[in-house]
Amino acid sequence: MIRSVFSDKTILWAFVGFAILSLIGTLLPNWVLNNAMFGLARGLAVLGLLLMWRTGLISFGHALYFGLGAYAVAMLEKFTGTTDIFLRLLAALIVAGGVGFVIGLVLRHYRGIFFAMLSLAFSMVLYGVLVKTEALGSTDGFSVSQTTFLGWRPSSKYPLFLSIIAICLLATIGVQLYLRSALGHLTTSVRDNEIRVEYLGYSVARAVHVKYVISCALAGVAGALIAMALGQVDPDSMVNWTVSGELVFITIMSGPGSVVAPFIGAITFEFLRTFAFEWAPHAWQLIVGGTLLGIIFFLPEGLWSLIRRLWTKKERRRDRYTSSAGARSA
Amino acid sequence: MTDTPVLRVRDLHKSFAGIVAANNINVDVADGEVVGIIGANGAGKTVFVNMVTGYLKPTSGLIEFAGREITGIKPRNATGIGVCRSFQISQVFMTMTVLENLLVAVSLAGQDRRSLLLPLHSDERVKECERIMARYNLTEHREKAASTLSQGVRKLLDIAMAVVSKPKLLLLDEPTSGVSSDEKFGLMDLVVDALKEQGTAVLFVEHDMEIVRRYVDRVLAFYQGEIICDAPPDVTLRDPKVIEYVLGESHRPGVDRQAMEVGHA
Amino acid sequence: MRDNMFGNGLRVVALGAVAGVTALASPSPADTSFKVAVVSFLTGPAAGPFGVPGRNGAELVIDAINGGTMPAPYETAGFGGLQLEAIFADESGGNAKQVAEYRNLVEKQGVDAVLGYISSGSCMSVAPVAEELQTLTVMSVCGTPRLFEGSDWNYTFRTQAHAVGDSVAAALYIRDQLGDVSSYSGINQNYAWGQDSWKFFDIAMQKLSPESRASDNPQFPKLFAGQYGTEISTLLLEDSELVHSSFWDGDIEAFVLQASVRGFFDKKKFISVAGASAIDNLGKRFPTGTVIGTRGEFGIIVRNQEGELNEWFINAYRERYGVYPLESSYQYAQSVLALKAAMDKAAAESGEVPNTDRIIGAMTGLDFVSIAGDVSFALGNGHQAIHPVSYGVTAWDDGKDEPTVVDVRVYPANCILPPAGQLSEDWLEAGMPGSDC
Amino acid sequence: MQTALTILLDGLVYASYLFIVSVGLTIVFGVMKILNVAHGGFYAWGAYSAAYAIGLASELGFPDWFGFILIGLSSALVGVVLGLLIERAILRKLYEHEEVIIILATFGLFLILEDLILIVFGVNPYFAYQPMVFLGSVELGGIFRDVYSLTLVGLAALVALACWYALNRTKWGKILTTVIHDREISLAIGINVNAVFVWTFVASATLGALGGAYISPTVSVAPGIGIDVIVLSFAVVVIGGMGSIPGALIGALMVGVLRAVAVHKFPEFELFVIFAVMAAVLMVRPEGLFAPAKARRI
Repeated sequence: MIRSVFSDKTILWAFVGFAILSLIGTLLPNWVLNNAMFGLARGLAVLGLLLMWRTGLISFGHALYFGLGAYAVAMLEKFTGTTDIFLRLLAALIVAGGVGFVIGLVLRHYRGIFFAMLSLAFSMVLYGVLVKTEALGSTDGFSVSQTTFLGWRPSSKYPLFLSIIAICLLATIGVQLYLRSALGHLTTSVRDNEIRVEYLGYSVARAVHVKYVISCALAGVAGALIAMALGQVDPDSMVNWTVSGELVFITIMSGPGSVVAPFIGAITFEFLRTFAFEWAPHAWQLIVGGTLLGIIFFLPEGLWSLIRRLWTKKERRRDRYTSSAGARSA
Repeated sequence: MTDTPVLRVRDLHKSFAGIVAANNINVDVADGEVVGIIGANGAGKTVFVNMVTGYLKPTSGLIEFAGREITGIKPRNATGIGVCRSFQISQVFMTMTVLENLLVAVSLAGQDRRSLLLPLHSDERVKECERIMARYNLTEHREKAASTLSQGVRKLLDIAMAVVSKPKLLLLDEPTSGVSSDEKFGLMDLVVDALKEQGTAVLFVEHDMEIVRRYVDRVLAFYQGEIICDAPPDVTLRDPKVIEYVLGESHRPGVDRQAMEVGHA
Repeated sequence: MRDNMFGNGLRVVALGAVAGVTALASPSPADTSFKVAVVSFLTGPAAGPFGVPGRNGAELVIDAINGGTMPAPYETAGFGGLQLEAIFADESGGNAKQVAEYRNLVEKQGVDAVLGYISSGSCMSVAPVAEELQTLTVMSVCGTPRLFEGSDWNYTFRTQAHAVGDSVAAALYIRDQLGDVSSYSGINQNYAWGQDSWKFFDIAMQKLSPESRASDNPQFPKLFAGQYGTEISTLLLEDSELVHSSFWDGDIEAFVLQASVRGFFDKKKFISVAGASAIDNLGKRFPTGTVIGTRGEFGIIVRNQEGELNEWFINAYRERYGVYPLESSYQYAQSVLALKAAMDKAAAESGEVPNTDRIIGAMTGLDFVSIAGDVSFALGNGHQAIHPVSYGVTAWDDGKDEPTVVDVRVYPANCILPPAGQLSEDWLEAGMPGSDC
Repeated sequence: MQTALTILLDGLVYASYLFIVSVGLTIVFGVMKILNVAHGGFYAWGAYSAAYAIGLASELGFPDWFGFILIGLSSALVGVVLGLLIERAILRKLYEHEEVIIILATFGLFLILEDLILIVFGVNPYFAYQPMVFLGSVELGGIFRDVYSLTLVGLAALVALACWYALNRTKWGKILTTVIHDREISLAIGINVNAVFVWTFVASATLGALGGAYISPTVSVAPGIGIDVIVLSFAVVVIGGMGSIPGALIGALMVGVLRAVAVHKFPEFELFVIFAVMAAVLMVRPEGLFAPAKARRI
């Protein structure tokens, strides 16, 4: 079983990549570590959006689940004082997954622009409630205390960093296995031809629903991790529509090519934003927006296609050298 | 073989906003029988196919499959019990390869839902797909994306996907439309042989009378939503009414065809 | 295949290491300078009335102290012998972004201390991170008392007295100057500062003017909402005689403009706790006869007040920036002065270059002289400053052709703020025991 | 009774504002099938340029009423320049892309427009109260109202009438209706669809800018004013039916009045109610209250 899992190149790659990241994490200065944590966590939400995108659906409301995950952490602490990472993640997973399930019952019948708009509406309902309710912190949100691990309170960020890496790795493997499975292939199938899927005997609504709930749960966990890494939740940077837009932006920037693309894209985005903000505080949105247009125009398959292009070029070059040794079919 | 017909249709009626698209339709189809459906554009052929496979709900009437009522059944449930169909415009997964198309079809046809979580490309499934590809002459197209296939090959793929679950009743909507004339007979030979082997009863909508004459046991002629003749081909094709309304040049305006056909929905 | 994979893997490591080293190699602070990030709103609706004047106030005083050109008692050059190197950062974008920015300032830019913050939201969210990163943080403007009530911060100080003082002084001024008002309502922003301001004002009014009746429908629009047509209608429909507001940024200006056209200020008495910046920005458009506060002895209220430091500040500020210093200019300057006083004291006590721990030791419980009054860190275990709060009424000075404030009353700190160790709300509910007015 | 009247009037004023802003959005969606996030950018640019021009005119000693002319001029200028530039240089090259990609591209454009404002106009808020002060106030239903806000209702009515007239009584309107109905057929019968797209987009951008320009005298024009407007106008457009002008009118009225009721009676539901209605409409009638019904997919 394990062997068969690691026979998948993407999984092996992800494993190697995350392992290296966790090792060099000890060497990195804190601000790089922070940005990496934000990037990885956001990448988790983008991974969920990737699943939807492959199904042909773009949600402009995933900030709803991102925010629910983050606020689940904050509210859990506020009402029970719990700061344990497992309980925090569990809370986020249950809340985001649960709400995703219920809303999914409606959304699974929608496609295209209607899907995007209805998900936007649901997320803005939560935003509207949060900013106007004093008990929920209104526009201030809440501070989130440092995360504990079964009672242990580490003095550095590194254990949290490791946990985030572990979660991202698990999610990557899980989603990759899912995409390889017959059910997972229903993403492309549903996007290509819903009628055929129905006539093959499978409920399209159900296929969409399952993927939606998975992506909601991922976004919820992502929100929880950001809340823990940052130490703060607030509606404008967690639930507002701009956050949903940002997530979709990173999805497009990453490209649909691979389950590791979201992490590469999200980390790139995090550093792009940090540097743009530092170098040009009045023009960082311009830089981000310009990047978005550039990607749409010149790199429609996202950053991943760039990586793959470099990779295949090299492979081709090597093939040329080694082809004399034996017949290697295409 | 039992006495219960595989398909029994009684007094089927369908109207769209007052326009009658199907009226007083009564049909029995026996196991393994091959039945052709002919009629001018808008005569109600596709509406009939859509009703039997659950895409449209009849206004009134009864549809039975192997003795079990299936009126208004959902398409995916129809597939589940053994009523499958192909489409006038091929409904395949355009961005996927022929093999992937078939793999998805094979995996969804399996009874064990848990196996859906296993990798799509399992050896067992790939082997089955290879068998199907060999049967339908698709092997050479195995790794091509469906969008790059010719109409005829795509049609074959469409039909092959419809029969992977080994249905007892198969409805083919214009299997040769859009297929070049030199591909036509080869395609039909393949399909009809394969289906006869499985013992599947076939209903197919067809415009090409040569095809009809050559492959069917019986012909249903549709005109303005009604069956005006139900007999073996040499009887039907000589029926004066059929000659006037179906085979003649008169393509009378019927119900808005686009609104009812799956391919355009 | 395998070789290649690891080859690439190594390259990733190498790239990562390069990135790490470059980051670590950012210039380390020299021994003679002390790097401070000054955070205020540089963009958004709060930049003009608060952020930029605050930044300028800090910049002016920092430069003067570095150069030794301040009047007494801050005539010595430098901060405990160190030159203060300031970098200016933007406070806009919400609390979560502020926390991320704070981490960046400390961990990436390597600042030794952080100074500033206008919004209560920023202060509340930054304080725990300051603790985590063990970085001295001096807060300048934010007002919510929650900051030090319920939490003990070691690294965070606040040179601005909290909102209870503003609210009690407001209620006192109303009683003293306007007589009894029959009823009052409010329009406040829906976040910590606005909610607290209204709550404390309400309790203080009940205690000080018990016959006065509070509206059951005070308005809480979202921060930076910008359009208040409906809220103004609601307030106009009510029969309350007085309207309280703690609006402070561009919101107060928008509100005043929209309300004055509708005759709001002819029908209602209006008390603005923190809106004085709008007086200068709106000029004659700002209604005269409005009760106004500056949350201390700051800005327009002390514009004509004598005193070497104050006169120097006003003149130097006008010379450099071309306009009068606003309240936030005073508030930021006050934070810089607290840092100066504490660093000088730390240097004098230890005879060494001050470090974070020594500065914290020196600042805790410190009494120091601000631009236009005295300040002492008396609350929050010596981390929360108290100082007097003034209120007055807006008027037009025809002689100078500029706005002014008349009928100013100064309420001393121990009159309007709870004694150390007592929670604000309990103290207010108990009828403000020990208040010495 | 007085309260009811006040709520109605507040709602009407707010609805007028929303309508002017959203009508451009819905037109572009109807004709070009683009949900244009950058519309918020046109709004912000309209507000800034009008506020800047009014402030400048006031300093130069122009009379206060001149502000109205400046509002019209600056929104036309913003609409034509930005609209032409964006349609020609960016959107035209994206028509073949998926609709979500186009939405995202307009999101990128919005971010760019936001920062261009900071670069061009700086960070300080602008005040352009002269036109509002010029018109003074009037007593209606027991309380004073500024006449300027009431003229919003008139302007909205004017915009609605103009749209109705242009669509139903002019040759351009007939062409537009054909394009809305079927792009392929329009091409086949020789309509220059590209030109239709350009002018539709410019008109929509002008309307967006007009919304911002006209509201600028009543608010402090500060960075970020375009952000909330976008989702609000999305809500309006979705409630009424994407692409429908009468829909935008009904949507704006619903959102305006509901918000006024909320602010007066249940302030904490102010935002909630708007988006709850948006979600409810999408659930019950996804095409909006005023668009012809279409079948859902499966």
